[in-house]
Amino acid sequence: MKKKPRFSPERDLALRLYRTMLEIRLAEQRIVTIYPSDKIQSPVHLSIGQEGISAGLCLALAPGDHLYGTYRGHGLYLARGADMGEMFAELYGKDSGCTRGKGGSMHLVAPHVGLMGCSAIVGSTIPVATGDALAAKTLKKKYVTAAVFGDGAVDEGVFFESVNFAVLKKLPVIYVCENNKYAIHSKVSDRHAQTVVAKFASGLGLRGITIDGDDVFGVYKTVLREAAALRRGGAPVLIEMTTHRWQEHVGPGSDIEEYYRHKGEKSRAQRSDPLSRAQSVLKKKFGVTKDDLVAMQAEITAKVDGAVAFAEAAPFPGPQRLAADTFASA
Amino acid sequence: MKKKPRFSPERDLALRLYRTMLEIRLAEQRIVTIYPSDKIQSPVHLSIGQEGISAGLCLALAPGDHLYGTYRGHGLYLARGADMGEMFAELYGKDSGCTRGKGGSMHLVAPHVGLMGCSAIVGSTIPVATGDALAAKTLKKKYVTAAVFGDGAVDEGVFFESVNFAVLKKLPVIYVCENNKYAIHSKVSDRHAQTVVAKFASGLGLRGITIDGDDVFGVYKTVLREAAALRRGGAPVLIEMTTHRWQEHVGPGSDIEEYYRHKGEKSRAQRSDPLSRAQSVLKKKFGVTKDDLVAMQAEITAKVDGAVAFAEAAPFPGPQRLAADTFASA
Amino acid sequence: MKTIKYSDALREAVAQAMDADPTVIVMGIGVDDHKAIFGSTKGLVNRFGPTRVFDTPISEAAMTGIALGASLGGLRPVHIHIRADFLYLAMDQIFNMAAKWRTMFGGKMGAPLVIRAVIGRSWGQGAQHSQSLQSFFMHVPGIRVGMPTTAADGQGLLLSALKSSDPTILIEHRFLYDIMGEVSEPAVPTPFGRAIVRREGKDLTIVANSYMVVESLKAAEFLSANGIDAEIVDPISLVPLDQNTILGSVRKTGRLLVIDTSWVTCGMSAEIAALAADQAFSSLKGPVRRMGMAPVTCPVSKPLEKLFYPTAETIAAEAFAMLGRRAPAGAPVLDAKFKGPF
Amino acid sequence: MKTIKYSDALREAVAQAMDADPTVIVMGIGVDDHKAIFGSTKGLVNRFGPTRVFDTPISEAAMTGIALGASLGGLRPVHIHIRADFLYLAMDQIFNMAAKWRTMFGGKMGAPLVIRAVIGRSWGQGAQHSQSLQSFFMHVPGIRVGMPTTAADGQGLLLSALKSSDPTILIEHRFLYDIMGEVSEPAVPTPFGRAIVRREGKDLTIVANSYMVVESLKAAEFLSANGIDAEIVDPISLVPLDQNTILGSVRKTGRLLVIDTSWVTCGMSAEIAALAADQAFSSLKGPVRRMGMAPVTCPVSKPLEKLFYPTAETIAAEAFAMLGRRAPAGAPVLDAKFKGPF
Ligand SMILES: Cc1ncc(C[n+]2csc(CCOP(=O)(O)OP(=O)(O)O)c2C)c(N)n1
Ligand SMILES: Cc1ncc(C[n+]2csc(CCOP(=O)(O)OP(=O)(O)O)c2C)c(N)n1
Ligand SMILES: [Mg+2]
Ligand SMILES: [Mg+2]
Repeated sequence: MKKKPRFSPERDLALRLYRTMLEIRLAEQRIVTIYPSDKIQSPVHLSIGQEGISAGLCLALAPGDHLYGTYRGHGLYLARGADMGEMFAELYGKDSGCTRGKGGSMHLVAPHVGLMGCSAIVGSTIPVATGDALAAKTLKKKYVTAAVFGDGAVDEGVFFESVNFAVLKKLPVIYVCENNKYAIHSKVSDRHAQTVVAKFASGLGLRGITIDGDDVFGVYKTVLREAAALRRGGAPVLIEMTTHRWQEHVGPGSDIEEYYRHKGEKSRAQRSDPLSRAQSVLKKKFGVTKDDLVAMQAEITAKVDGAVAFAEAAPFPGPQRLAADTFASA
Repeated sequence: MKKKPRFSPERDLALRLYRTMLEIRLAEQRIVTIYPSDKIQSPVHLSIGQEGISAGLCLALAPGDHLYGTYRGHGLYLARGADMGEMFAELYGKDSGCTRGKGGSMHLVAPHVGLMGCSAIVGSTIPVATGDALAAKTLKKKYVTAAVFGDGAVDEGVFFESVNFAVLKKLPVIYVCENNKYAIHSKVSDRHAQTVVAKFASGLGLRGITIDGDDVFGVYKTVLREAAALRRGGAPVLIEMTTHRWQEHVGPGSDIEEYYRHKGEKSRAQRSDPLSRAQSVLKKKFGVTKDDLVAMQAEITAKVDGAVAFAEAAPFPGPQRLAADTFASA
Repeated sequence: MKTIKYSDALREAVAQAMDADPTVIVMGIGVDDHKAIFGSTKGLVNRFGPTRVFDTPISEAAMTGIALGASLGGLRPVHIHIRADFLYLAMDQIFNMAAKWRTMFGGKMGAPLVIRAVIGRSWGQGAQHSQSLQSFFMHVPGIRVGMPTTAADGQGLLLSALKSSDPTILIEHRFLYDIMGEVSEPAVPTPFGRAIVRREGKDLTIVANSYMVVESLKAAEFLSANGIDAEIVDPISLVPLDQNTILGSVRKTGRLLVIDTSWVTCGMSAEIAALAADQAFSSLKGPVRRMGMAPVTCPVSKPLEKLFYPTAETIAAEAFAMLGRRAPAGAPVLDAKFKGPF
Repeated sequence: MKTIKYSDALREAVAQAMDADPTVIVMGIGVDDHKAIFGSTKGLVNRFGPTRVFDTPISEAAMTGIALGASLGGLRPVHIHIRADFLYLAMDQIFNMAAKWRTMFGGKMGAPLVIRAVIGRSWGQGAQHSQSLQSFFMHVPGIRVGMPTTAADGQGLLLSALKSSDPTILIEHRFLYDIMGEVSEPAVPTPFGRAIVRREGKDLTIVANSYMVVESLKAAEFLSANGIDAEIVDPISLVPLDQNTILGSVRKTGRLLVIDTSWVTCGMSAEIAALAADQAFSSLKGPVRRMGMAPVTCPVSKPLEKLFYPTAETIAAEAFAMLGRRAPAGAPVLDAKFKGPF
């Protein structure tokens, strides 16, 4: 493999993608470490193993683009570059959290970087993202909106209702299905006879493609291409991104060897680890050294340390915050 | 065309199909006549022009089969052979009506002939029919359930959720979409980019076929075949039946020349009239004479007269009926 | 000032808002057809074009989420339902999402969508076309709730909603659509949270909403002719609720009858009765009474439907009973003259 | 008699019903997994097989309609939701369909489906995993509504629902699942419509439901130690509601405090307060008071969440205030010891 020069844009991008994944990984691993202390009194839905999707997607989208996510939202939040300290503060229920302790882990938000909201009701942000895309089109704004959801969300009727409307109105929306093969403990095949998610709404005219979500470069390239097509007035698209959930559905533990898992999943998941795979590319294609990686890891670890310290030091919301933010003027 | 003997089973069936359609037509034309008197204080959704579907479907299904319909339910009710007097009494709000004046025109019911219920919420009986099919399969009963709904009902998320479950569990359910080209005043193409209803749920693995719903014989044959397949353990199916709504969406008038209609619809609808088409077949293929048809018309007119007379004479429900039938034991 | 129909007032208000604010859009099943939601959206599509006024698929759940998302993206959607019963399909998006958007994201965003929904009644509307769900919207915090009774309320509350930064639902009544009322020119916003005293009186307070105000006013005439002076308070805004005006009236009269277009149990009438039993307890001279739809599924048959709803006659009878009097003969019957087919 | 956990009581009841009646089935997201709805469906799939105990797609709306249809076809489905918040998705099928099926078809059919839904609380459940919607189910006629507080209630009401010919919803509370309680062997049905007096007293009546009963009992101990004798009435059945027992208690004590797991406005507490203000008016010695969730979206942060719910301490304080007394120090704090991750 031909070595690229040390400061090429490709190399820079590859490093940024990798760094983004590593940030998510290390931040979530820190959540696992902290969890037994009961300082994080929040159901945490970790994205360990799924970082390729958040990183590839969030970096491929333009700064002004909009995203909507789920309770499994740490990855999107960090990959969009929102403040890590405010995320940990949110997990701690602190007033400095990104929702000032109102929403917790399941409702991360950072509108200044386009993360418009995360919801804990399966499928519920799909129409909301679609509506945001309607606003963009109506107001002739150039942003694209991504609805990010799991393979369970396509069970919900609003998925079909939403994509039907998006196709009808040709809205600038990308539907990103993170197919980690499970909705809690239920396989796609437990819930559907036809198991290719990308095809589910084909009868409504929705274009669907399936890609390897653990290949961060592939995710990036695909989203870049599709977003550009949408900006040129193209039709909405569903991108199914296959991935692996290493941890239990909710909580800090791993259950990848539980009875309900697919056979041989652990080793497949390990082989598919988006970080390891990206590492090889970095090394082989871009001449990134082990030292570079160690330095990066140290840097991010320090960032996580700082974020946690910020959260620890942050104040809890005062009692006057209970009634705040119900209505704008109240 | 070869003449069939006067008493062949085919001829008999053809006559029964025609007679069923004529019953619906004459009963609904009578509703149109009565309506200005304000004796029918109920929104009426007429099936004039769509009788081929009700007749073909209801006669093809076995006596023990179940059906669920919509507010546009007179056709199903009559085609299943439920009492016409009780239907008119229901439209009059009388205690002798099929729901004793509780439901009105939009909620006809006749469980003894398999019509399990009609609902005025678009799409709402689709899951209910699916659940009834689940019961049949679970309890190893032989009946098939038909969900009958319009081309508007496929806009609703429950349609997709329901068919997904039916396909997953291989339930003995037939989805019958009466595609009369409009949901109130809205064309299928106003609500969908892809306009072949039969394909809408193909991505979920639902088999779909489109047939001419104004050809009562074709409807009959198709349903017979599909129901038999289901009884042998086959997979669920969606049959889109194209047809024409002659009247306004709700009410006694015709609006087939209103601005919102497809161009040339009136003449197409007239050419497609399921009764005229069946008449030609009866005459040409089965040697049915004009006199035979006149006699049949007279017979049915007398039946309608009787039904209306029954309704007129029937008592209104007494005040004690207000609280009745909320709970079984109350 | 001019006198126009309720339906025209709604239409003029939204047209005025659309003229002033290019982000206002109107969406919903049938908003652009010739029936135009009983005239309340008539002509809008011609005037503002199909991008701003459009029919939707019959997908209430998603369309509500789409309205919410559109509001986050900078539009001000007015999403219309010809029957409030269809809102059951949209509850997840309304309650789990729109109502919570501002709070659960720590005040970072508001979701200024407006929902209009019409209560159906009579002419066979029956079980599924007759419900009025205001108590649901009152129960769960996060949505402004209005029940405009007059043309002026309709115009004012709708304009107010279209200037708000938060979700609003307006629940209208089919029987009000053709009633004429005075409105100001141009229309001006009516603030939420201010009840209207429709009639002053000293003997008892009737709190009624929407079409029940019409019935109550009729009842009050009869009561008045028989020496009973009823005060009628119309909240028009259920969230926020003008507790002061209601309590002030109850403290003055000492008697409270609450009448709602919906069922009694856990309804608006329960809330206002409970409010009085707490905050105006010492002024109460007798039991607080409530009226609403009979506690059953709405029947179609006319004689049953007559028993199902409170009427001027039964309201008057209740008022007489509360004052320890027998209802005299001659109670008025309001003939709504409502005819179908829908 | 034996003493078992609430979750086990639910499980044993349904197993007993399934043994006796082959038409009973259990369905819902996760009913057949190793978490088994906090143990309440544990082992059922092994014992009764996947035809009678099955996971469903995440399609609450259709699955509710499917449960309804299954009940019309001769099954008795128990449809379980691990959070009551998800019921917003199923409201159309619940209210427009199941609740109306018997009435709108003139009594021709009943729809004996059973819905179980769990109220979440704490550990970051927040905005969308903490709601309890009993007032909705009380408002619209046609569904039996139970809120079992103890293991015995859970077992009894579930069995009763499984013998009913009409739809029933049981709303359970996550905090009750591990509480031990006495149950009879074999389980026997508890009739709907009978409230339980959890504690007799003469100074005031506290009507509380579900987990609020636990908090109220704790408050009552403290009140008792300070010379106030509270009577605690637990409706357990909200539809039909045992008005007699509630009113009897209020007539005896003259004071009423109503405490609900949900919001106050148009909630169960509004209904019971309004009931007392009407039917027990002459016995009331002071304002009827209500407590419930604060009128905001549920926050996640612990200090805010503590202010969000009524507690033994705030309940006791309210009772002291109602009796014109200052709350002494030393109020008990119930430590629910609830830990996540869910
Ligand atoms: C409407 C609704 N139903 C059920 C749940 C419970 N629930 C939480 S996460 C989840 C599984 C979702 O799976 P998927 O969409 O694949 O996302 P993943 O968790 O795998 O990222 C379920 C059923 C919910 N939150 N919302
Ligand atoms: C959930 C819901 N939304 C809207 C309506 C209002 N509505 C009544 S009939 C109808 C059109 C349905 O069209 P279609 O399914 O094609 O049936 P058709 O009337 O043509 O037989 C609509 C939108 C309704 N009844 N229910
Ligand atoms: Mg998944
Ligand atoms: Mg149609």
